[in-house]
Amino acid sequence: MTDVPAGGLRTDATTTIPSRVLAGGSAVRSVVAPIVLGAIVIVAWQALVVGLQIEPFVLPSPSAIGHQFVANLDNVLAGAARTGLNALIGLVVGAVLGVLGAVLANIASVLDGMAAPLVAALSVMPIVALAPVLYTMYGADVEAARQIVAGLAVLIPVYLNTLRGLRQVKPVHRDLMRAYAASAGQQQWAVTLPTAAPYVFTGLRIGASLAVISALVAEYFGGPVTGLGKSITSAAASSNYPLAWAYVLGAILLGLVFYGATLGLERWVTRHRSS
Amino acid sequence: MRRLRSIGLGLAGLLLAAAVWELYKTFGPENGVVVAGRTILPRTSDRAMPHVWEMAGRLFEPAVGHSGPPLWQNVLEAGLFSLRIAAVGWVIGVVVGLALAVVMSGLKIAEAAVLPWVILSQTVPLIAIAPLVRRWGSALSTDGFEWESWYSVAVIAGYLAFFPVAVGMLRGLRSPDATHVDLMRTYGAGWWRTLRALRLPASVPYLLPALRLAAAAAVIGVVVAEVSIGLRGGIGRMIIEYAQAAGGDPAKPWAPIFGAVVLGLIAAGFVTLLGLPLRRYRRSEVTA
Amino acid sequence: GGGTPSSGDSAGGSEPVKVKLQLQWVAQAQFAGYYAAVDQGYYKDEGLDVQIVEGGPDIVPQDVLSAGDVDYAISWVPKVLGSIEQGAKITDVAQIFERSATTQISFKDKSIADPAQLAGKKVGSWGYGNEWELFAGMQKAGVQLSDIKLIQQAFDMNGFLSGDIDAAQAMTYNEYAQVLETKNPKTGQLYQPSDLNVIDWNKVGTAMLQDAIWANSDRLASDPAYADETTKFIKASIKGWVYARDNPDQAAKIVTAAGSQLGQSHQLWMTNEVNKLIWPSGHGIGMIDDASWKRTVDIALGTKNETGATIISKAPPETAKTNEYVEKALSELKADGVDVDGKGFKPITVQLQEGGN
Amino acid sequence: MNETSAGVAGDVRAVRVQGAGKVFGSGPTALTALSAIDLEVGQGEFVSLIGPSGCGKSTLLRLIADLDQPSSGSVQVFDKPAGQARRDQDYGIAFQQAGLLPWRTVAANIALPLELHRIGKAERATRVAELLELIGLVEFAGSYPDQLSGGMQQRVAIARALVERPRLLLMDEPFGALDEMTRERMQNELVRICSETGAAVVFVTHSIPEAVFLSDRVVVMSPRPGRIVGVVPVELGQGDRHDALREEDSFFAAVAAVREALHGVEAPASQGSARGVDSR
Amino acid sequence: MNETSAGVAGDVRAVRVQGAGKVFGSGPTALTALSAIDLEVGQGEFVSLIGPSGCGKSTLLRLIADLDQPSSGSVQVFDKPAGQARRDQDYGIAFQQAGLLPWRTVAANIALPLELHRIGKAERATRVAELLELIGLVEFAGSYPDQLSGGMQQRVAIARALVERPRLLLMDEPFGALDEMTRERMQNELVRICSETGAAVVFVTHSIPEAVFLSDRVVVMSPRPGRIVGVVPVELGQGDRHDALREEDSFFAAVAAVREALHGVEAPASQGSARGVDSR
Ligand SMILES: Nc1ncnc2c1ncn2[C@@H]1O[C@H](COP(=O)(O)OP(=O)(O)OP(=O)(O)O)[C@@H](O)[C@H]1O
Ligand SMILES: Nc1ncnc2c1ncn2[C@@H]1O[C@H](COP(=O)(O)OP(=O)(O)OP(=O)(O)O)[C@@H](O)[C@H]1O
Ligand SMILES: Cc1ncc(C[n+]2csc(CCO)c2C)c(N)n1
Ligand SMILES: [Mg+2]
Ligand SMILES: [Mg+2]
Repeated sequence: MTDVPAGGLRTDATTTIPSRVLAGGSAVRSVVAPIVLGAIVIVAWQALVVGLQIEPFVLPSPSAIGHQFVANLDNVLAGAARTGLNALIGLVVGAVLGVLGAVLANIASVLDGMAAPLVAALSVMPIVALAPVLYTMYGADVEAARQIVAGLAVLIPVYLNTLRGLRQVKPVHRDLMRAYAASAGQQQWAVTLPTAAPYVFTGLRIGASLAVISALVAEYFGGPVTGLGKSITSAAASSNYPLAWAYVLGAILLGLVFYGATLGLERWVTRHRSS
Repeated sequence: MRRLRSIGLGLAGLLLAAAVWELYKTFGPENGVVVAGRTILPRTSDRAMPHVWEMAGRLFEPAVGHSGPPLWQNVLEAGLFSLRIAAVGWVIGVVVGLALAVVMSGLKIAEAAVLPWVILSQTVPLIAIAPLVRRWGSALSTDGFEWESWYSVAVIAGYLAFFPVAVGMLRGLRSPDATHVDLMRTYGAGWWRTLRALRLPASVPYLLPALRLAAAAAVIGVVVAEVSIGLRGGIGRMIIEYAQAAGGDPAKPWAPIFGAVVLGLIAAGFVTLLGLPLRRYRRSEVTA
Repeated sequence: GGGTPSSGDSAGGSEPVKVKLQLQWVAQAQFAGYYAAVDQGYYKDEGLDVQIVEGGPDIVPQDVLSAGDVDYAISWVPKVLGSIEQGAKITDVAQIFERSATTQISFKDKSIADPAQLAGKKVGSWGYGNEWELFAGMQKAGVQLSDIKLIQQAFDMNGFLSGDIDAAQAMTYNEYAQVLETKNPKTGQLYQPSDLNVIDWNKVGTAMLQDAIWANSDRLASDPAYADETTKFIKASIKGWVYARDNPDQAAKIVTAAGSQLGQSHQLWMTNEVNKLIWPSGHGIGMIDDASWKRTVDIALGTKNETGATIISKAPPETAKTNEYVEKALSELKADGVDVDGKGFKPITVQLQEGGN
Repeated sequence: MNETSAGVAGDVRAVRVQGAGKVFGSGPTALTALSAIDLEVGQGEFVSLIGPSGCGKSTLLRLIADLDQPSSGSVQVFDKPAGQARRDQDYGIAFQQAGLLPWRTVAANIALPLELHRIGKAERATRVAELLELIGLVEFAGSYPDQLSGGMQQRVAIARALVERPRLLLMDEPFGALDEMTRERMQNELVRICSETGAAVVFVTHSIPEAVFLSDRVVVMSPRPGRIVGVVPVELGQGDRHDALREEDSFFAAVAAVREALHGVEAPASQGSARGVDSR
Repeated sequence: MNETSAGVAGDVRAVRVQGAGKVFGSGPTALTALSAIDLEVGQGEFVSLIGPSGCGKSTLLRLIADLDQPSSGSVQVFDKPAGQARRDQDYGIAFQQAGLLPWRTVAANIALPLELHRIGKAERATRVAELLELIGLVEFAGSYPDQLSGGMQQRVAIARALVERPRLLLMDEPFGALDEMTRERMQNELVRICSETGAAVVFVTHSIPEAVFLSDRVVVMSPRPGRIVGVVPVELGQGDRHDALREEDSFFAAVAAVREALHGVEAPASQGSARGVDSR
């Protein structure tokens, strides 16, 4: 009935780029191309380091990093587990609070208005700058401050995106609910929340890698000596850059796991939506 | 009217937050609310939660000693210092982000190859990058050109800022309706003309939020990088320095935090101003 | 830029040679001697135009030095030993601090008077290579790392003050003072030294050499101008430290004027404590004591961290240290009548104020 | 303006709109969308609303559905206030867009009103099965809306509107998005469904042939402020419409009559002639 | 399938499609959208394409516009390959949605093709003024698209398609989004514009009355794989169509003829009868 289907599909596939990048789509290209590019970069990097005899404190070679990664796999995994757990707790708590907050703000615009300055402040501030005061507030001997930093980093994108999503309820669906004389609660679960779901996931996806980074950088400001962040800095402090970058590699992989997991969850939950 | 209401509500929200802070500080347990061994709510000591008026009042006392300019002035100066670097970082990020987006939007294969790495780049902890950047920067120094520390900070800010721009602009450049793209083809317009006449204008609604996110990211990058490499003069270094006084002067470490917030708000506000002349590009087509 | 301009017209002496010094932390009285030397024109007298480059948490001075970005760097010996094993080619040319300033402090009620009592406690450390004396002391007392809960200390001492850390790492010149600048809520007065137990690694015997001046080994060997300049640099720096010893008030003010944000009483305290690390000097300021060096190397070889790693796995190369330049500098200074031993050094008494003001 | 349908006086009306008006906004920007609307729809009667864009057809339908409140006058559905009828679920409604919930299967979409009204699972299942049969989508029960064509989606929406066996169906351009061929097929099915269930229908459309083909009466409305300017009774093979009718002369005649009424509407000068349609 | 229009042999054709086929994708998911299409459109001739959804009307139009390439066969426009014609700007095109650039004023939208082809400012201004006159939107020259009604937007799009005086107009359901009344008005205007400019038109539509009212010939297509299954020549007051035609018997007869051709298409069994249309 419209003459856009062909183009329509095209635009849709690209307007959701970040969510469609790491899976699906034209599978071959989206998997092979980045791997090929990555391989080229790594080979060139290795050649550069070996060829120019670059010192490891200027640029460690990929092979050295890989070697350290394997040699210290236990430590990397242990650190990743701890940092990952903090990030996960932050992600879950931040996401739950973000969604709840957005639901409340959507129901009562007064709350929305009152939260506005705090949300604006949190969305522009470096959350990690809060780490020092959070350690004082929650204790330097527990992981709480790191989890809160991660949680705050997740809270804001989830809150903002969810709020946006909650406001996407189509008038026709709202009318439908009214026509069925649905209660406020019924409206929320039958229409409002499912409508917002893709937006919640957009927020989550942004939040997922932020959670890892934030939990990690928070370690930098103190706390129990357990995670990847601490390992990166102490390896770097002793000039063992290949080891430091082995931990960084661990952090990158951890971030990708988080990103991939939320992306997968998103795909699964929203698998039946089309444009 | 609407504005007044939102300002009023915002103030009410801030007052409420302050009231909650003070109420909790007064009635909350000294050691925080601990549930199953986990601290859920913070400690209420003066060290952990200074009174709101102490945090505010501290801004009007001298930074060190009993004379000298009030603390807020130091924070302001540090804020402006960081803001300048953030602005440079923002520009770097915007230029790089735009370039990447244009390349990716033009070449599917480039998008497929590059975009995952763009996302991946943001999972690298800044604290690992900061010293490297400084070192590489120094390697660029020649007799005529000296790599200064603040360049490193700006580059790191750019490293964070380019991401929202690249992703947002890619969406924006891909946002024109298929009809519009077809139309340009019927006019025999090439890649460059299509970019100028169609894709760039169409991307404006995506560009502005991306620029705002980039501004916030640049500020974050500057603060973290300043901490990391200890660059003097900005908010980040102030966080380290004022922390040393945290024991005896618990309200003091809050000052750079407020500074960071103001800094971010100024940066975001500036981008909003930038958007004003572009308003006409934000009209969305209303179909019948 | 660092490195390149050192050679050339140093002989002529008309144009001062540009020299960069990398500190290992931000401006503070820990580095009073260098700031004093700049302020008093001692470097200029030697034909050097010294630019002091501040450090930060992620700046590794020895790497900045070996990368050629600066000409000299200040760093702790154990931290550098690790870097040398990783390939950094740098040399300790003057061991300014003879004693270690690192301690582990705890409130009296925790009863941690010696390293053995750290077992089962929450023990603070900054990491970043600042932890080795602690680990060595524990190892010596038979306390394993798995026996304690190791906590990374933040930039502040709140973790200690709040009781999250039982025994905190404290530099005598900095964090120890930070605690004494804080009000004890029980008494309403500042904390007193009598409230604290202090484990001093010098006394335990696991002290390691700290602030030293490091120079680029390759350039020392190949570039006579640089070698010459190194002597001059050490000489002027020592004059700066002598100035700080004899004029602690002035030295503290110079550091504050250089941009340190520390309060006045704190800065003075730091100057005084740092003086204690240097003076009186056994063999003359800057001389590397063989026994201390050997102890430092032995600990570096034998102490394990939480991942089971030691700082170094084999003895450092010969090029890691030399007294050649400092001896030259000392003899020139002695000839000028400068007291480079400070045998009669008497520390001053500093009254700390709340918040260090 | 004048409501001339006969044979429905005395008994309960499916819809009774009396002197209803609707003003949106207030002050200088107020917009009178509807003015002095009188409309009655008998039980089992099929009434179409037609008129230029923006004349208030949807608004009128929304007043009947109690999705908006009239600014003046009254709206009764089965002799109850419209709000009461809504809460009693006396009507089913279908909009221009199918308005299916994309995260629910076809069956779950049809079951939605039943779920909301806490109908038991077993009963839901039987009822949904009946309707899937009716709309001919049994094998699509487990499909999601995005796996259906537009026409199939529309049928699901109609099933959803019918699932609670309403005695009144409100439909706002339900076939607007369909291509002509699918549309004609859907029209045929709607006719069949209505005759099977005996429901009254208020049907908004832009298409004159559609209105004529489906309706017992076509109500023609004028542009803002929306008023009823003509009612064209249609007498095609009453109650037993079939495709062939579309090519009969009486069909074309009715089409022409509605077009004339409409065009009269468009040029206010010829309003007199539009009135004339009433008397045909 | 067979192209029966007469009187255009020998001279230059606006469009000549010969044995064109289009397959989307490849392998097992390949989809044959068009198959063995032969179509000629003479200069100044108005040809409509009609057929069920998905039968390939848009695809055919896109082949002519060189927005897609045929998988087999050839497409010529004014005796040149389609790609050459596109680069030579031999045609103007209008899509279902107006497709105006929202950040450009009405005047700037109309001027867009001229700008892209580096026509001087002065010439642009005169030409835009002419077209604003033609579409009756002179006073809206400085307005933005979102300040126009759907019908007005559509007229701007048509002006844009005409601005370079193409000898061929390609229109893909340009009135699809309009309500019936506006649509009829637009049809009247299109007829007027075409007769003023003498352009040939290939017009895709779903609406039988629209096709009949506008065209010299109506080309009826079958569902996938799209083929031409009938061509209905229309002989209404040739070249001088006006609103009253819509109520003439010959109009209804042509409508019925097209409907029959179409319905024959829908049920493959009756394909034979659909062919019969050709011989009318
Ligand atoms: N919520 C609203 N607020 C303000 N004005 C409204 C609202 N809803 C409708 N209107 C106005 O009321 C008038 C009637 O609108 P309505 O949607 O009923 O028209 P319609 O006849 O259904 O038109 P269409 O054929 O385009 O669907 C229009 O001018 C419209 O702009
Ligand atoms: N780019 C494409 N890729 C794959 N298939 C396509 C593409 N474009 C169109 N098709 C398919 O080709 C067939 C014909 O499509 P086309 O858009 O030409 O139909 P149409 O007759 O214009 O239909 P409508 O009336 O719905 O506009 C359809 O089955 C469609 O799904
Ligand atoms: C990340 C970090 N590193 C070191 C210290 C402590 N500190 C401050 S000055 C100094 C002596 C060396 O300059 C030391 C060890 C800290 N608080 N945080
Ligand atoms: Mg089409
Ligand atoms: Mg409507």
